[in-house]
Amino acid sequence: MSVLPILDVGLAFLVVGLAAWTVAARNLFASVVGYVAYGLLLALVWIRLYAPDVALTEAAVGGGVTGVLLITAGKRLGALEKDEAGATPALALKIVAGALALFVAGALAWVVVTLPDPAPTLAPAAAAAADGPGAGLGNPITAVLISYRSFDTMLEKVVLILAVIGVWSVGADSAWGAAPAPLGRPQPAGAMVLLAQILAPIGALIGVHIFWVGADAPGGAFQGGALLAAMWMAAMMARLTEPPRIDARWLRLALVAGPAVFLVIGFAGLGLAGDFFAFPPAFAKPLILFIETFMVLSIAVALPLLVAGPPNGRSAR
Amino acid sequence: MSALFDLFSFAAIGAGVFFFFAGTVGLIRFPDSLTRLHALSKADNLGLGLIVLGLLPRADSALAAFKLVLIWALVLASGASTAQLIGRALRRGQK
Amino acid sequence: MTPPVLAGLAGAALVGFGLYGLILHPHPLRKLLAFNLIGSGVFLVFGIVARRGAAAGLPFDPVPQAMVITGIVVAFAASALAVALILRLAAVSGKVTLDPEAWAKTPSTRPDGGGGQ
Amino acid sequence: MNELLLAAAGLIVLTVAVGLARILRGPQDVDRLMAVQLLGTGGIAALLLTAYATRVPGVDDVALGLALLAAFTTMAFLNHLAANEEEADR
Repeated sequence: MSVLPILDVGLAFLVVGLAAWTVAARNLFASVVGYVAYGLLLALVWIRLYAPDVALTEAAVGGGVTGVLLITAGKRLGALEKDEAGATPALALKIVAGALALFVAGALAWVVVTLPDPAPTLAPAAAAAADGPGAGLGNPITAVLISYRSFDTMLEKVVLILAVIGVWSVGADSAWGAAPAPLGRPQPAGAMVLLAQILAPIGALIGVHIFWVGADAPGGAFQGGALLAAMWMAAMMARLTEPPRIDARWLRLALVAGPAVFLVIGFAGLGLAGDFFAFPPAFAKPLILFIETFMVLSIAVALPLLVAGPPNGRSAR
Repeated sequence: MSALFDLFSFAAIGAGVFFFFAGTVGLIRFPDSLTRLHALSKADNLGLGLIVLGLLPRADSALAAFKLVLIWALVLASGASTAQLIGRALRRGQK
Repeated sequence: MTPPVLAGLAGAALVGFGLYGLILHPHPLRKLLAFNLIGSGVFLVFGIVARRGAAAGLPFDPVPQAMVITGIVVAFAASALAVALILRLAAVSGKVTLDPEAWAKTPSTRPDGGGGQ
Repeated sequence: MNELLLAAAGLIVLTVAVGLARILRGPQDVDRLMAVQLLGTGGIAALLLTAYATRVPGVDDVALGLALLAAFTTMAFLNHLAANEEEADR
């Protein structure tokens, strides 16, 4: 165990250094690229914290989908930004902001160093939920998400839907109901089409695989759904498919399917198992899998729509 | 037999590390974007490929070995396509 | 210094850098990046709490980790909404700054709103 | 042997991180992106090496996810180059 500490220290310095670069860079696009690299390194840090599930989410959401979102925004805004960026804040403001930042970071660091020992933990409760009433889930994180803290997970899907509605409503009134702007160029290059044709089917399989193993191994609905979303975006970037019209019925059904199924089964639990979001022991595992399938669908539809942005162009009606 | 495998792993991973090193040196030192692209592809394809080759004898199961090869294949496909696209964009004078 | 503590200190530093950038940058996209830095710093602190809470035969406390997973997805949704607002602001006003002085000097360059309402 | 694998992982991460100097220096956006791509590949290699050294379950799936998304940001970036080019043609 002599190499690991060096690796950890190097990794920590790299992450903090990239964060500093993201804040300090003069060029907008350089800052965006720095942030994307930072997201990649964070996935490595999460592995070192023994959190492969989080690393997988960070890699899929932070590295892939967010990267596309930010690079697109950075390139669009970079074309606009010419002279306005020169407005440098006053030195006094810099000092005050620096002092405040230093104080907050220092306080947080002090908290980190003086955390109580032994650490408080909810691990036994989570382990009970994993073994719990007939669930038999080998992956405690999936158990926490679906059973122990199921209300959080359901509301988090609602947040995704609210964000999609928010993004849609930013568009012009006349465009309501139309499709978002295409993600790719009108005539995509051959190599990009080929790449999307290779990646999308393989990636869809990997996404389903990661969802499927999530009951017992690192993985699950979030990670699988994010990978599926990324593959849909790959197909859209190569113009193999277009963003759907936002008034399409299938689209709206797919968006609400995750939380709706979750809620319905939650209420059914009230009658059948005596508690809100309680699963009848005999069917717990199939029920959880059923809920997760619809959650994957909702995530895979919501994330690309968030990246595609508000509807664009004229509504047909 | 296992010592032989270890030696093979060691040699392949060492060579892989070397290619990452060479790719980085090229990315830093080469004078223009096209030559830097060339250095990057070496690290992408050969560096990762040799490391996958070195880890293959250590895979526990056929699935693990398949995953290793699949990872390399995905990176190869991505690297080759994006290198071609970047090269074309550079030749047209875009940046 | 154990890896969890190290990552926690890195998380604290990230919050500091993010706060500094959030206050000082006039560019909205830079503010968004800084805000996300704060978020990931907080996630890292959650991560060390999870790692230290190893018990009941698990190498980590799954509850904070699960919350970080939902947190990452929610943070992405918020970022996407912010990007949509920033792009709309740029399209309507032709400006990409939140500096009040820049807005005071020249009112709106395109009073009709550049398309849409 | 595991120690050697970890050393190789650390060496790759640190080497590739030096390449991040290209993000600082540019001069063009393409160069910055190349540094990120090298970091991505190096990260995959380091993940695989750590996966086989520490045997933490699921790490190879993380590497698989990263490999799948290796080209993503580059694809988005190139699409925007193309959009600018069409505007320039007009």
